[in-house]
Amino acid sequence: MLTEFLYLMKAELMITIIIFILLFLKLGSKEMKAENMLNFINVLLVINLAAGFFNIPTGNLFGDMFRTNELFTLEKNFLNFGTLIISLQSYDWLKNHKHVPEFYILLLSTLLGMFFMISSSNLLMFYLGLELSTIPLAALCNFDLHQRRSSEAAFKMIMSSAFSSGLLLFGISLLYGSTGTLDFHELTLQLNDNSLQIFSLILLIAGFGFKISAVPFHLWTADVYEGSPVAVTSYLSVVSKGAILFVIVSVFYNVFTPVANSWYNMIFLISVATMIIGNLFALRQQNMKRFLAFSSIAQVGFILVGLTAQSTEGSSSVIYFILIYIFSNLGAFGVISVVSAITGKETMDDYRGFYKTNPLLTWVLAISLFSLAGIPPLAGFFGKFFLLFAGAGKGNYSLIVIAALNMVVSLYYYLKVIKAMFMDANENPIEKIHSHWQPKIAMGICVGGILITGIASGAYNYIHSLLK
Amino acid sequence: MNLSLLIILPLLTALAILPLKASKQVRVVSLVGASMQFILVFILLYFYWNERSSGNTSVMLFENNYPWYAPLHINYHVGVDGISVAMILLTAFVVLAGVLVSWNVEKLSKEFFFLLLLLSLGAYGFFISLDLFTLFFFLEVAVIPKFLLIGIWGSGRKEYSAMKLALMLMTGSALVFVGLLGLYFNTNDGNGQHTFDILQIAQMNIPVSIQKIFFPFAFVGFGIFGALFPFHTWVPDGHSSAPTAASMFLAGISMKLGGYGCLRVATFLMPEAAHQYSWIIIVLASIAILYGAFATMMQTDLKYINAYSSVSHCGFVLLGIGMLTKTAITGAVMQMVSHGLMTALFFASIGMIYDRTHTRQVAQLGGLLKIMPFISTVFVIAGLCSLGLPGFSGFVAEVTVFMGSWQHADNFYRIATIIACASIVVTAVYILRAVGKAIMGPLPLTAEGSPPHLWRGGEVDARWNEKWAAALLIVGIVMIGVAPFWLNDLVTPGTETMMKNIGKVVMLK
Amino acid sequence: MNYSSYIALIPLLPLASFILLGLFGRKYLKELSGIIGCTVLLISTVLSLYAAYNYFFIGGKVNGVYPTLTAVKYTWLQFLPSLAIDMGIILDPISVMMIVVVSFVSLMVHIYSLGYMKGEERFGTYYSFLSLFTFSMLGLVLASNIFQIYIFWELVGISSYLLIGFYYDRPSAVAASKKAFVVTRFADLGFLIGILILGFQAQTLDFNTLIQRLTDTQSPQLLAIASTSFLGVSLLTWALTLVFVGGAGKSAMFPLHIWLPDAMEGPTPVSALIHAATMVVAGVYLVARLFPVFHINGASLHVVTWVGAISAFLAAVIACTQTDIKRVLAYSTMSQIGYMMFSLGVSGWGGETGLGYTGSMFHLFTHAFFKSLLFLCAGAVIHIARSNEMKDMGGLRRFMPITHITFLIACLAIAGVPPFAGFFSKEEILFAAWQNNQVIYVIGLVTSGITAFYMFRLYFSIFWNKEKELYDFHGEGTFSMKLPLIILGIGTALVGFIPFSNFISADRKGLPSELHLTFSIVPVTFAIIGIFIAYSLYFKQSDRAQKLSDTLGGLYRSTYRKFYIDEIYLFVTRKIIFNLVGRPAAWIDRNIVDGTMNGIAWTTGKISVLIKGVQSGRVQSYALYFFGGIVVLVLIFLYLWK
Amino acid sequence: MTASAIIFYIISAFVLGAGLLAMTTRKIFRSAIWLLFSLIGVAALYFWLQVEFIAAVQIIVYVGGIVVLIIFSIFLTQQSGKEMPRQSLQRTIASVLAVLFGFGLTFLQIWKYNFQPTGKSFNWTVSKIGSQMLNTSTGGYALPFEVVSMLLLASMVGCIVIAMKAPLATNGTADQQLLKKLDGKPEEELGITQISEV
Amino acid sequence: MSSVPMSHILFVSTALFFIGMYGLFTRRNMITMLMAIELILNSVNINFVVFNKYLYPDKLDGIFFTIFIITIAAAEAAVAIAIIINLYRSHRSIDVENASEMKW
Repeated sequence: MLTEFLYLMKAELMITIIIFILLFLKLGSKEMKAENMLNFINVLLVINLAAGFFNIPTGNLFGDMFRTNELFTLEKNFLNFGTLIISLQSYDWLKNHKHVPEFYILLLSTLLGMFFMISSSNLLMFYLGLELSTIPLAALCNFDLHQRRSSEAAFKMIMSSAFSSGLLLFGISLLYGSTGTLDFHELTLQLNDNSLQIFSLILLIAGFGFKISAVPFHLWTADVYEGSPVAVTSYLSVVSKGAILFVIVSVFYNVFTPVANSWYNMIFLISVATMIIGNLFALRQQNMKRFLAFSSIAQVGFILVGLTAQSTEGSSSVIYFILIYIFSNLGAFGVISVVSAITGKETMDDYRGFYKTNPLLTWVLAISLFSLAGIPPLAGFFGKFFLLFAGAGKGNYSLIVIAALNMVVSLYYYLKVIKAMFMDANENPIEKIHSHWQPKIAMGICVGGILITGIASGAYNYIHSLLK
Repeated sequence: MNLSLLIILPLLTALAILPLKASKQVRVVSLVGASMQFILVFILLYFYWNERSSGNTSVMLFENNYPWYAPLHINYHVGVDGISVAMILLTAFVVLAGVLVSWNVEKLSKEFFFLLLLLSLGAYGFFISLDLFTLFFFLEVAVIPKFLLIGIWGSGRKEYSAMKLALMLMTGSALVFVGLLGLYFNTNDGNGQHTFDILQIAQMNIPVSIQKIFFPFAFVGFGIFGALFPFHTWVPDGHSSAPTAASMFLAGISMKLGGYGCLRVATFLMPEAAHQYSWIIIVLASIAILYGAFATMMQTDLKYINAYSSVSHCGFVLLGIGMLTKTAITGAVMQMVSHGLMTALFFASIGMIYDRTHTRQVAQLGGLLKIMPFISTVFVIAGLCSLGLPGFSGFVAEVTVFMGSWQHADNFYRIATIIACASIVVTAVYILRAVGKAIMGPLPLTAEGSPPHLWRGGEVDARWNEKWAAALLIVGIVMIGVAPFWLNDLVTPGTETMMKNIGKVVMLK
Repeated sequence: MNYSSYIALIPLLPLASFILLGLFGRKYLKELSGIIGCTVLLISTVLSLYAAYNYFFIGGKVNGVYPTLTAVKYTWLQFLPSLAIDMGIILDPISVMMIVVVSFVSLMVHIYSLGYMKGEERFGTYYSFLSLFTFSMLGLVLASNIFQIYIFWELVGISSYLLIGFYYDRPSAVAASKKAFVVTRFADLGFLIGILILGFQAQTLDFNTLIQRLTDTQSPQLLAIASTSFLGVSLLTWALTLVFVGGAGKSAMFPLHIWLPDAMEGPTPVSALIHAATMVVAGVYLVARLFPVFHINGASLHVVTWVGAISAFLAAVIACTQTDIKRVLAYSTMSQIGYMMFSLGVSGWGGETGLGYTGSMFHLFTHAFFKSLLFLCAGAVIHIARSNEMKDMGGLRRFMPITHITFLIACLAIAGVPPFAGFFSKEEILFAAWQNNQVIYVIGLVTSGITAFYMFRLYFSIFWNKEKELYDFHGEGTFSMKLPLIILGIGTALVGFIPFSNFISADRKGLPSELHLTFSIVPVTFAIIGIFIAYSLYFKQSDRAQKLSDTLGGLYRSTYRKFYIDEIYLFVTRKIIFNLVGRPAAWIDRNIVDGTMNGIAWTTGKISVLIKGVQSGRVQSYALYFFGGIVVLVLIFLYLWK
Repeated sequence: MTASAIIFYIISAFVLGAGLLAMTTRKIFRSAIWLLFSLIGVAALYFWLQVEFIAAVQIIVYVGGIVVLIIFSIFLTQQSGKEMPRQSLQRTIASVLAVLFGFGLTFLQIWKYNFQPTGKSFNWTVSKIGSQMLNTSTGGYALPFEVVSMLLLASMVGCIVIAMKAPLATNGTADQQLLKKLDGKPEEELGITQISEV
Repeated sequence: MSSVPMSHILFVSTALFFIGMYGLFTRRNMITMLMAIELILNSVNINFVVFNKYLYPDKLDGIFFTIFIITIAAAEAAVAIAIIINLYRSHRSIDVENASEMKW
């Protein structure tokens, strides 16, 4: 029992152990220098990430409260990877921060919550994982402690999430009332297309939609992204979103199969709205974080197109896209994070003439944005292609046409940033940035990932084989 | 002959210039790379002839087929037929000339050449692709370098133009994308499996109702690249704002991606729909030809003149494709090659003129023949090719299109052909106006009564690199113009393959 | 007999010279280029003469007709199994005659230019252009394929363009060159469409086959083309008329003649070669080449006749009022070509009825001599007078005796005074017209009188009248300029005696040459009257001419303004094409087509601004929207969708 | 109508009435008190439903914990006496409509589903809850228990970091400088020290 | 007990839910918004308990869910209050309208 427990919950236990190590470090008498602390934490995170790739377990624990398999492990590895990258990128910001261990405790708690959420086979565990991954995150949003915007963001985050989890809970309660079970397997057996279940399904989708910021449940996103520290923003937009998407894929594809028709139509509508609204708002944004917030909303719209496929291609393309999205979005956030930490500049105007002073960073940002826009040969192209490809497999080409045209709109705003950086003149450009080597490594990994993941088909084929 | 070399070589060159510091090294390496491409393409041509003359009649030669995304039936499948070889040849010419012309780019030269090489990679990849996915992949690869080239190194309203170009081309590729997906999901290899493979799809019978839905997507999508009326408006702005080499690439190669795509994907794979919609294509192409020509007549900027004339000339490509006869399609391919070379030459000479006079306004120029005879001669030659003078490639291509179009006995087709023919007069008008004003005539004098200062002193006429670039393109133009039979022989087997598919529906003599 | 070995050299030698001089003439071969050009052309001329000798006298008739030989034939561009552009050389009486004319006149001009263009900055370029022209013209006359003729047709046009615009820094030269090219291009459009119709109907582009198929009354192709009609006119008429439009453009027939007078902006030797002797007769040659087909289609032949006659008359009238000597010559050229045209038009097939064909070709032949002579003389005159205007000249006979004599010979020839060359050819033409169509005959007759008048008006004004002071007289010209004058003068005097009809006739059988002396009385009388009037008006300085023009008033003015045809063209192009087609097209493109594209982008942006209020920053509104979203979903999926 | 039903309706009316008042009164302290009553009412409902354990938890956690926390925070933010600002009419109307409509829609679904009690007896004991809570096998809730404990830990850490009076960096951010300019008071005077003023 | 139909109990919970929602939409004070959320969670709790007791009495799923919701509500409230206090420090107000600096 114990060995099985240690083996199956390896990933979660690793995180928990790190959390406790940090807790003891904090409580320990001697204050550690922030730099040393960060180096230490990053080493831990690297170990954590590396451990995920060995001895991939499959099995259930706690009477089916927890299950794991190769796919879940892969997904957790993605999240671990994202967290590590974010951690590396926030080096310049965190080294001046007073509460480094707390930051990581909260961050890793949310990660733990996501792991449980991914591994959940039960609505209760799912809900707890969701809350565990949300509430500390709201606190994290406030981690620029002296910034009004940071507090505002945190407030908006906690209120919106509480509201959405209230609705989600109401939905779950109705689902429980109509099926009598919280367990996913039994739920599948009990589900039929009656209107109360559809109603609770809508509430559930709203809850999910809140987390992945799908329109119209997205309104908190931009404000929270803008106000939060960059590290948290990138975590929100990549890791948190990715985790819930993993859950959505497994829940929708495995649990809600009896109501597949209904959720297909809902996701279809939401996806269209998300793409369009996200793009329309992104067009006008000046703040880079806010801009990326809307762009990530639009990206979710595309992901939902893949989700509508209801096929192996659909689920694998979603998971594959999240991997690419981690690379691309973190590449972009990496640059913004470094620039923000060192100069405090965050608006698009500040980025004018960026190429003159920081060519390398500009290329990192440009490549990331191009990847987000879906330009070959970058990974984003493959990601988007497969999403829409999967969506087209369902035969609903109107969705594909809308998505394809939305890609054009999205290209416009990505190119706006590119234009600002490469073409516009600026009398007062961002000075030459000298960042620590850790953010550089992180950005390098992201760019490498963007360049390789698409061309080399291994990642997708592996995911596809896991889902078959 | 491994076709992938065509992709690998530009890639390696591009990577090789990345670590370089001095712009001189960058140039030299790029030039070496471009020359190697050039030689490689001729080796390819040689091998191609060899294979064909030794009786190899398979549709595509030098095929390579590796699974790429196996679960999605996406393969890296390359191969060439005569049409592709012709387009590849064109690319090699334009790339080498483009690199030569850009020899004096000082601003961010490393990035400049990197992007140029990336563009050439995209073009080669596109032309050798036999898999719709790779085709699409390379089609889009070529978009962003254009944006950057125009936006960073361009002139005039460069940001606006760059953005417009990028967005319109992406709209085109978005439509293409939908078309490709629609095509894919309606293929069936007998085991219920779909495929992206062009050659396989060509063997299948896609239901006509499906074709009718997705043909417009594919055709209009590629048509936007190929300046299909009314989606051509990126052409004037894009071309006129782009730096010289980028203009050459845009008009010389990039617009050909569209034409080639219309042919290889839309028409070849969906012949029934092509047949049904051909009248629309013909109407649009005829409008583009004549209307483009008339619009050109009113332009005052040399680059706009050439850009609009490209709209008109590319109309011939689409007209040829729309006519769906073997000769017309051969003509369309020839027109692509010819227009590519000619317009590249045109832009090169305009670029050289602009370099020295800092204006492209026809009204401000004059008498250039006196101070820069070489450049002026190049300009005139490009102009003459553009107006379809025999001995240059333009004539051969246009005449082939006309012949192919006239093959239809119906009055509708004939009138379209006559409209297209009529453009040769208008073309003559605008070309000769430009030549007459800018190249000939008296030198405009400044207020002091002397020729403008900028025009004198230093090297006014072409430098060695420009001379080589121009000579290269002229050789290409004349090679086709004087001895078109080799191009005809090269392209015809390709068009015959096309016709096997198209001929299923269109029974022509 | 194998011709190909050297026939091909006739056009190819000038081509080689063009390439050589074109590439290196500007820098390296500048001084030598004249010599190179002349030498090359001398060889070509000798070869042409040899070919003619071979063709007419060694080869001779086969079965009583001169054969059509295809000396060389390469497939150049294969369109369809039956349709291909071939590059070939066709030898028949007219092509052999033409190569002689072209190479000979060209040689003369080459030699003349050695002196005339001496010291010119672009001397090498000039010779390369001349070579290009000679090559194209030879290629045109030797073409064995209708598309081949079109190709060389265009090349001739471009060399004409380049040579007219040779003095590129003169705006008038630039404008003239452009006009010449565009007008002929417009005509070529007709030619091209005509080719398409003919080629596709006959299922061939080869001249021999095409003529054979379209003349054989049994052939299905002829039946098809004659029975198919478009807008009520048979396809054959359409095709031939369109082809003739091409010919009319090149040959400056009314109403496409407007480019020719302006083309005189080019160097005078060029005018002599291109715009007098060779290129402008290409249209005549084209009709002659397709004459068997024209012959069976009366309607198109009528068009040819009337266009020719009107042009001949109109040009002659205009020529009377012009003061620029080159323009006078230009109009006279147009008038003479009009003769050739209507002569073809009135021609029948064989025997006596075919006299028009022979006459036309004969006139083409003699015209080449005297008209190039006239131009070269005019060149010499202009060289000395440093002006083109008649009023700046007078009494030049003293200074330039050779020019004077040769000019007089040429004038007599063109006026049709026996025994000079023009007399013989013109008699044949008029005789043919008399036989076929008296109205045309009258027009021709009157025109010939007017011709005599204006030519002698020119002659007297230049060489007699009041003597003008010449500031810098350096002698009549170099030997290289005089030599061609003398050779051509002798030629003009003598070529009329060639028994032309023996060699060239529509049916290839040849005609016995005879003179209709009694018939000739009337035309010669007309010519003498014309000369006399000119004598009385212009021999001495007087105000009689001025008075006469004043009396004629509006008629004179409108003639002087060339009947306002240029203005009409200008109106059509500037006002209608530019303002009503070009400008709207450009406007529509920028504002409507492009405006739509920009409009889409603008609308998107606008919507983006309009909906920004949703993102109000208030978390309660967010919650409200959130809940609203749920409600909408519920409504849709529980009530509407089902 | 049995007595139990009458009790139920009384409790329900109390819960809803207090809840409504809590959500509408414009005095914040009263609002908190009404909330307290409403929560107590809910606890009463649990008693009525004979799940005394939950009722107890409800009272302990909500009444004893959360409401106290809320009241403390009201004091902390010195809002107790003030009338709260009125919401804009537009928003109020929109909210009322949304809520009424939402309620109608939701309850309609529940009504239509027509839940029918099975009539089986509901047997639970505290020990059963306890043993299940810490059971690791099927039906056990040990894992959720652990997860929640992690959540509580994380929340605690978060609260401490956020609510702890953070020492200011020497050069204040733009926000703080702006704040100082606005009300002329140094930042230190604000915050927890002012509880006594309430 | 069975004299009260289930729908009546569910009516109470639903009504409580929407009362909470009304509060959330309209209260301009952050703390009262928090209270609204507590009401919402309570209504859900009632649902769970009712369903568990009347429909699925064999297991204790609903009861447990309720317990965990109560716990989480406490954690959530704590964090929210911490944030509100922090916000109050910088804004000197707990009016939601003032916390709308970031928009559009």
